[in-house]
Amino acid sequence: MTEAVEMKVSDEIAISIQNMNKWYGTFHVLRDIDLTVYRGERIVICGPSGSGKSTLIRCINALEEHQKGRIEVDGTMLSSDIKNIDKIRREVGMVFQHFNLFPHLTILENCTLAPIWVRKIPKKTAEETAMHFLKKVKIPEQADKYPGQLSGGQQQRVAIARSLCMRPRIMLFDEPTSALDPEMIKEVLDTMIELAEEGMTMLCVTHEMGFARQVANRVIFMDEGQIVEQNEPEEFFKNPKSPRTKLFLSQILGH
Amino acid sequence: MTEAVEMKVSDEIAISIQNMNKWYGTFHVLRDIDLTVYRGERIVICGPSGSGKSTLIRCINALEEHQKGRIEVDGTMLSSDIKNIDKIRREVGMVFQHFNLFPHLTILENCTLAPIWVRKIPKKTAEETAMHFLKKVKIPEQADKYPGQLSGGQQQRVAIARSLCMRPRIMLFDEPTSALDPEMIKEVLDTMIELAEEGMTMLCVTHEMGFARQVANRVIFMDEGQIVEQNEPEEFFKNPKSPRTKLFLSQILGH
Amino acid sequence: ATLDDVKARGKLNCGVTTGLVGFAAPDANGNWEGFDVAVCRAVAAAVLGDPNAVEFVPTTGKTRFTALASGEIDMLARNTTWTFSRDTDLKFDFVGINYYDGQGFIVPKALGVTSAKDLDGATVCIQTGTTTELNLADYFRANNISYEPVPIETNAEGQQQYLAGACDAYTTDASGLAATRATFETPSDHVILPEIISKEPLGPLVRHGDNDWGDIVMWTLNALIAAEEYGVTSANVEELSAAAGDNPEVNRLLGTEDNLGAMIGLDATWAKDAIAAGGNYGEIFEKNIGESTPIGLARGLNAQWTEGGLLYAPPFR
Amino acid sequence: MTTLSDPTQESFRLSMLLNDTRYRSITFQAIALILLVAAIWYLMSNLFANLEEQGLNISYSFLGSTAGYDINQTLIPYSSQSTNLRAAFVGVLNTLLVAVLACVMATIFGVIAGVLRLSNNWLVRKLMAVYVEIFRNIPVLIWILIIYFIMTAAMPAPSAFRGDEPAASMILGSFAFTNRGVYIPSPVLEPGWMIVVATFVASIIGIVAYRRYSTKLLYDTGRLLPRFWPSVAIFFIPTLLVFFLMGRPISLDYPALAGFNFRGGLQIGAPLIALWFALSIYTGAFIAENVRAGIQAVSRGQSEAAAALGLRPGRIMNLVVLPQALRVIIPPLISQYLNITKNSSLAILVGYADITATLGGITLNQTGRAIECVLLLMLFYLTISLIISLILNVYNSAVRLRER
Amino acid sequence: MSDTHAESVAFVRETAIPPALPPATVSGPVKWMRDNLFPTWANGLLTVAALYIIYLILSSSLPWLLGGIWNAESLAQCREILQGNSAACFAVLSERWNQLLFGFKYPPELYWRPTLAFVLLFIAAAPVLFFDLPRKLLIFTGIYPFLAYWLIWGGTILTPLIALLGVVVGYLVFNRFVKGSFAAGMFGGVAAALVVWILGGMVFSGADLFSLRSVSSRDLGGFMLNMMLGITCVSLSVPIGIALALGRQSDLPIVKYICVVFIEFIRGVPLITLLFVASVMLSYFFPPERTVDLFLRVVIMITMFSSAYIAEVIRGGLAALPKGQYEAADSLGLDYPQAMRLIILPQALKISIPGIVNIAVGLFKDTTLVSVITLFDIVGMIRGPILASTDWNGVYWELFMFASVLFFIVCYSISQYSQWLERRLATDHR
Ligand SMILES: Nc1ncnc2c1ncn2[C@@H]1O[C@H](COP(=O)(O)OP(=O)(O)OP(=O)(O)O)[C@@H](O)[C@H]1O
Ligand SMILES: Nc1ncnc2c1ncn2[C@@H]1O[C@H](COP(=O)(O)OP(=O)(O)OP(=O)(O)O)[C@@H](O)[C@H]1O
Ligand SMILES: NC(=O)CC[C@H](N)C(=O)O
Ligand SMILES: [Mg+2]
Ligand SMILES: [Mg+2]
Repeated sequence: MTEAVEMKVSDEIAISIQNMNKWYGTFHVLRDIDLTVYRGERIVICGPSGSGKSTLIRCINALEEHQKGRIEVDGTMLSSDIKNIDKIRREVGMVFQHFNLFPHLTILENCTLAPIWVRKIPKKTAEETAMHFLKKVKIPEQADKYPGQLSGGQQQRVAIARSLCMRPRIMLFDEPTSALDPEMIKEVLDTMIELAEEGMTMLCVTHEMGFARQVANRVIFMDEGQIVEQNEPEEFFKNPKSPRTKLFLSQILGH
Repeated sequence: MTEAVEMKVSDEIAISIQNMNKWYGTFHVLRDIDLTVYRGERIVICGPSGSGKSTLIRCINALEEHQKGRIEVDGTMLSSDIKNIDKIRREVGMVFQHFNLFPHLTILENCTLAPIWVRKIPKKTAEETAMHFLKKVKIPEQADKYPGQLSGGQQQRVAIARSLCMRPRIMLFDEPTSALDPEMIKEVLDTMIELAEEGMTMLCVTHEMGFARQVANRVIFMDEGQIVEQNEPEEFFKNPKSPRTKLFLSQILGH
Repeated sequence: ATLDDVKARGKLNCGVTTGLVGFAAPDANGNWEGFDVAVCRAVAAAVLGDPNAVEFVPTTGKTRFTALASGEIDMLARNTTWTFSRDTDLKFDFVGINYYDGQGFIVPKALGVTSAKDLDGATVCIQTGTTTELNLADYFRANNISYEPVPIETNAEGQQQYLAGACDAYTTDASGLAATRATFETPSDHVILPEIISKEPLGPLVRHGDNDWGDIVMWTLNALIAAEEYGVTSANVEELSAAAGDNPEVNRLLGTEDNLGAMIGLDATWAKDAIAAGGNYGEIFEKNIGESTPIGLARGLNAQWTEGGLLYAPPFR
Repeated sequence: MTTLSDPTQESFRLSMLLNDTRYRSITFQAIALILLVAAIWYLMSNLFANLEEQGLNISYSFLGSTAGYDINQTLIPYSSQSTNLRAAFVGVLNTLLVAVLACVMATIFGVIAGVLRLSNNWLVRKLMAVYVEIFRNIPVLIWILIIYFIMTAAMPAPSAFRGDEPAASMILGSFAFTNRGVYIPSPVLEPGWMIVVATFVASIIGIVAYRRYSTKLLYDTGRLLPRFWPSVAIFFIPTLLVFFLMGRPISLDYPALAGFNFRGGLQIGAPLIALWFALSIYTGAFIAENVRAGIQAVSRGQSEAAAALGLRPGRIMNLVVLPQALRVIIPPLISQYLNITKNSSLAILVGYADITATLGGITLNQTGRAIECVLLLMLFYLTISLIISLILNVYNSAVRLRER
Repeated sequence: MSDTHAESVAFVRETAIPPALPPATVSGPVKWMRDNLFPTWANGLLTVAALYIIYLILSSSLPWLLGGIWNAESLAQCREILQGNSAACFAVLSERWNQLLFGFKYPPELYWRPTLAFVLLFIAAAPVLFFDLPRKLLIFTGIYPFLAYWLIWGGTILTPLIALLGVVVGYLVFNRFVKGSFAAGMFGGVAAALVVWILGGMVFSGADLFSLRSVSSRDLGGFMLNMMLGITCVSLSVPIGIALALGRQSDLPIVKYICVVFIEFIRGVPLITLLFVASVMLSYFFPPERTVDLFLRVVIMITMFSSAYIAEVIRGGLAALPKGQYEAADSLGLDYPQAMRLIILPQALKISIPGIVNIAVGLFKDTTLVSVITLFDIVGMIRGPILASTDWNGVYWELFMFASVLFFIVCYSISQYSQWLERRLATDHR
């Protein structure tokens, strides 16, 4: 493993979540979440399946509605006001586990769709930006193919590029590598590391502990809808405090 | 990792492949394959995706037809004669990447189906054998469940037991662990190691290099349909000869 | 041969209309009744000795000929017009005429129409696959007036369409019109126009080629007609057939003299059975469509030749 | 060498017919072929024996002889003196007419109902579910009959429009709904009409061009012009302007009661309407399900991804969901069109002169040529269905998602 | 590690936060109304429009329905009772009830027989439809067709008994030999069954045991006819459909093309033309001396029709199975018939059941088409004898509504079943 990425964390608050609660029907998914993310932070969220990790980050860009508490992203408060939601979504890019590329559009079109229609950027410019980011994720030559023609790893890199094309200030990743074959995981992780090195604020749900060690400056452990423990990666892995964290880490690092 | 398994290789030839070639349409998948496997050998086949590993071992039990060259398994020549194909398939067990258990049958029925219908063994006896092997893979208590109710690792162990119930003299494994979650890989590898210790002749396509080191007495590297290099594991990993092998090993051990 | 088939089966398959009151219609209990039905029963009685040994197969104008040609039915008694092409091209044999008819029109009285020639531009309901459909086209063309046909499958539907006002006039055989009108709630609101635009000799028919069978049906029909001529009725047929009487023709008819039955492969009592089934032609007529019934058809052309009509049974000898 | 050229060239043994993969398949196929031929031979020999016995033959000369019957609704000139072939042709056109009309209407019903079934309005959703379930679960034959009976029994006869105090009156003085059909004004063309029509066509092209232009503008400069209102304006204004400037060169011929029926205007016969409406509303229920399934088939991840990129719901629908849903919707839609065409053969129930009613009905009956007519009939439907599945295949291969 | 934010680091929660009930704004009827009826302005309008439509439908139909007359002898009498009010005349249903259900020629004193057969149908169908029921019940399902035949058509019990015996013997023989080779089992089974049938026919011909009064198939009618056609044809067409689907999947070109041509031909023509063939042409293809019962001919055509559609559904099921299942079966050394019988078909059929059920529903609805070739099914009864009779001429609504309700009940429950099954299979299979 290479050196841990150098950290550039500022004092500016990127995301602040206060006392946030969410229910699905009567099922209490997220309980009293308090979380402040500073600009430039790279946070890894882990925890057992069903603990609410996805739900948490989906609340941040309003893919899910929360019912109690406040979420502020980049100074904009998340409310049911469509203007605010739009504003936040432009600032926040999201990468999904299953890529969710648009299969009927070419890679390039995937990347330019939102800039053109949302940011109203001329097509030419949008394509240039897109090519720039495609180069960054190392697949400029695939620009005219369709998503179905790429491997999983390539698709995930396109998904990252697509988000980047909207020039977000914050990136959310929901298990970006868990649908990938082992060989492809590396490609994607490399891309993410590069992004981290450039100082992008990142929240990443992942079980790639190597990535967490190398990139994150904070690891958050969730269970049953709560944040159970958070700490610097070194500490987190060496001295997990809560017994639940211990159990989880022993399982995941076990073999 | 534990000690490398003690080797019991005899002089008897189990599989002999001579100058075998295969095409898909006009695409030349396997080129001039020559391979002799002695009884008791444990061979690991690795190589990049698409290099023809699966195709090779599928040719051995006639799941794919080869177009040139000869394959002899246990002294029986593979020809288009159904009798011979049947004979070979009885001698050769196969474990697939995606387990391919029969979801409509219980674990026990999965294991007894072929012995009853192919080997014409009375149901009682077949069930006893099946329980024996289920015990061996450490899941006798699941016998009456359906495959859908088991975890991936357990399913793969059932798949191994199912093959063993036919009392094959040779086992083929096609990436038996690559569809499994990390936690489950170990269970399956343990079972395979045990099998190896008992002196079963095994051909295994896998990228688990730990397993290769510990169990294999020969590692074969394939690329573009050819056997590029073969050697003892120690040598293979330490001093790969061909540059392609080197590249591959660096990638696969890299991250 | 058909006769053997029928005997072996023990039932006569007889094609009738799907429902035209007075000619062939099931009553509330599902028993078929009517003028055409009576012919079927008479044949069944003659052949099998049992007037109830009939399987009635309802046919529409469209399905009747295929049913007969394909052997599904042994004979068709479905107010079917005897025409050249049906007899020759379709390869059927008409064995006689049981009703001399012609095509007419019925219109609501309120329409104020008194002649078919006034029907210019009218919408006319018509059963498809019938001679009346062709006659209608000819008639309007010959008189150079326009109309719009509404083709329907069965008489029942024609009646519904007509009553609902979907067509101004309904045309079919005059007998059929009378029968249909009889079922109306207020028959007097509808008039049958005076024009009869065609000849429609209706009679039973069988497949071409089996002449023995054709003869049986033909002579059963003739027996019914002759019976009326000679005064043999369902009331006196038992008595007359008990012993030979003084009219040799009647004797031959009823099998008390000679054995005509044997000549067509039936019992000597075949004609007696046929007559006993539903009476002679006159009785059948009166019971089903005659003036005492709601349909109220006069004998007209269908009177015996002795009474100025056209019914004329060849001699039994 | 094995499979293809074996060095030990074993000689052919009889057992290889069953045991060798190479010969085995030939054996089975030979058996299948023999069985097939035997069956066909059996049926054919029966057929010819039967025909011979009844003195019948197979001949298509009846097609050239005079049909002798009239047809109430024809798209091409036809009279009772025309040939049976022409009658069949009238039937073909009528089949196609009702099929096309019903396809259009069914699509409209289906799309509306299908989209509304996904509405977030509970009441509307349930109402559409009721529509779909009721129409899907009752035979189309019953629907045709019911709707025909509604037409004939519930609508006024033309005579109801007559008299000083008519029981029924025309809507807007120009539309008459009677139990024999619907009468609507038909356009009467006077000199100059071409210009109006041309203007209309031009403005439709104009709308398309405008929309293209606005997209291009967006792509080029990032400026998004309004689309809806300009389109509406282009649709109406130029045509109306030209129409009045030219001194109204297109006038309408209004239906009026004359004699037994309405004369003038355009008549859409009750049989056509009943069949058209019944087929559309019945098939519409199926299409609604296809549409719903198609939209739901686009995984939620797609709209989530689009939303995460900041796209608004309307755009998500247009740019992401619909293009994908259409691929799922259109193939079953096309086979529903095939179903409509096939179900239109029930036209005889309402006296609509489609191909089944003319060739397969009246002609068959008047000429007695059952075998010939039914064969031709099948041939016609087979052709239609082959054409439709050809279209389907072309479509499928055109929109197939490119994969590795 | 540089400047991480101290306050956010090393957070450890000591106790679990208890789950709380959601705030009231998240649930409750008001929230429901707002979410589901009036989420937006336009949507509210839609709600109002929907309410208005519902009002229109109910206000026009309810009085008519509720005021319906159930006792009268004819339409005229109905009208008399109604005195100009408009309301339904359901009396036609009570008066012609039996005709609507059994046709007009089935002997009334024998109505109990088809009724009993109908009731038993549920017991017979249950184990097929619900996998959880004890498999032993399938025995009754096997017996049912023979029993139902006997009940509906009557005649001596020996006919169905011998037929049943033949099937049982055939099955036993098949079972005995199938392990050796499928072909042996198949031929042995068929041969054994034939022997039993022929012997039975010879021994018992003319014997007359437990004879029920026999009813000819011309006399069947009404809704009973629809049910019989539907059930018979669907159950017959499943095995044919399987054979066709396997044939179409086969890599023997001739077999494959025979199946393809057959399937595509049948699917390309409307059912009604096939019924024309049944009523007009089919008897030309049979030996001259033998005319086949119209009912049987219709059954043949409808079965062919539905088997082509079912074949396509099953083909879908076969295609949905992962290739691995075929390969696993192969690699265990199972031969083609074994792999199909033991591995592939059980799974493929299970997947196909919802599709087959949908075909069955469609087919059941299509049985009404037989009225066009003058069989008196329920629609045929309504269009023919009932509407033509003087008494009831003009009662359309009530009759067609009755038929619609019958079909709706049957079809809707079947399709609900199929949806239930689909849901169950979806969870069952993972
Ligand atoms: N739409 C929904 N309706 C009801 N419950 C839901 C919904 N989505 C998720 N849940 C439940 O909420 C809980 C948290 O789900 P979430 O997807 O956030 O878990 P996760 O931590 O991301 O798990 P994983 O690692 O499996 O992705 C789970 O118990 C899940 O079953
Ligand atoms: N049925 C087929 N038809 C045509 N080409 C095929 C077929 N199956 C496999 N191939 C091609 O043959 C080549 C070898 O395939 P094979 O599955 O043996 O590779 P592999 O080494 O097992 O790869 P992996 O590690 O991805 O399983 C690949 O390029 C593949 O695309
Ligand atoms: N109305 C009818 O059904 C019969 C019409 C006419 N007599 C014919 O034979 O064609
Ligand atoms: Mg998750
Ligand atoms: Mg492989």
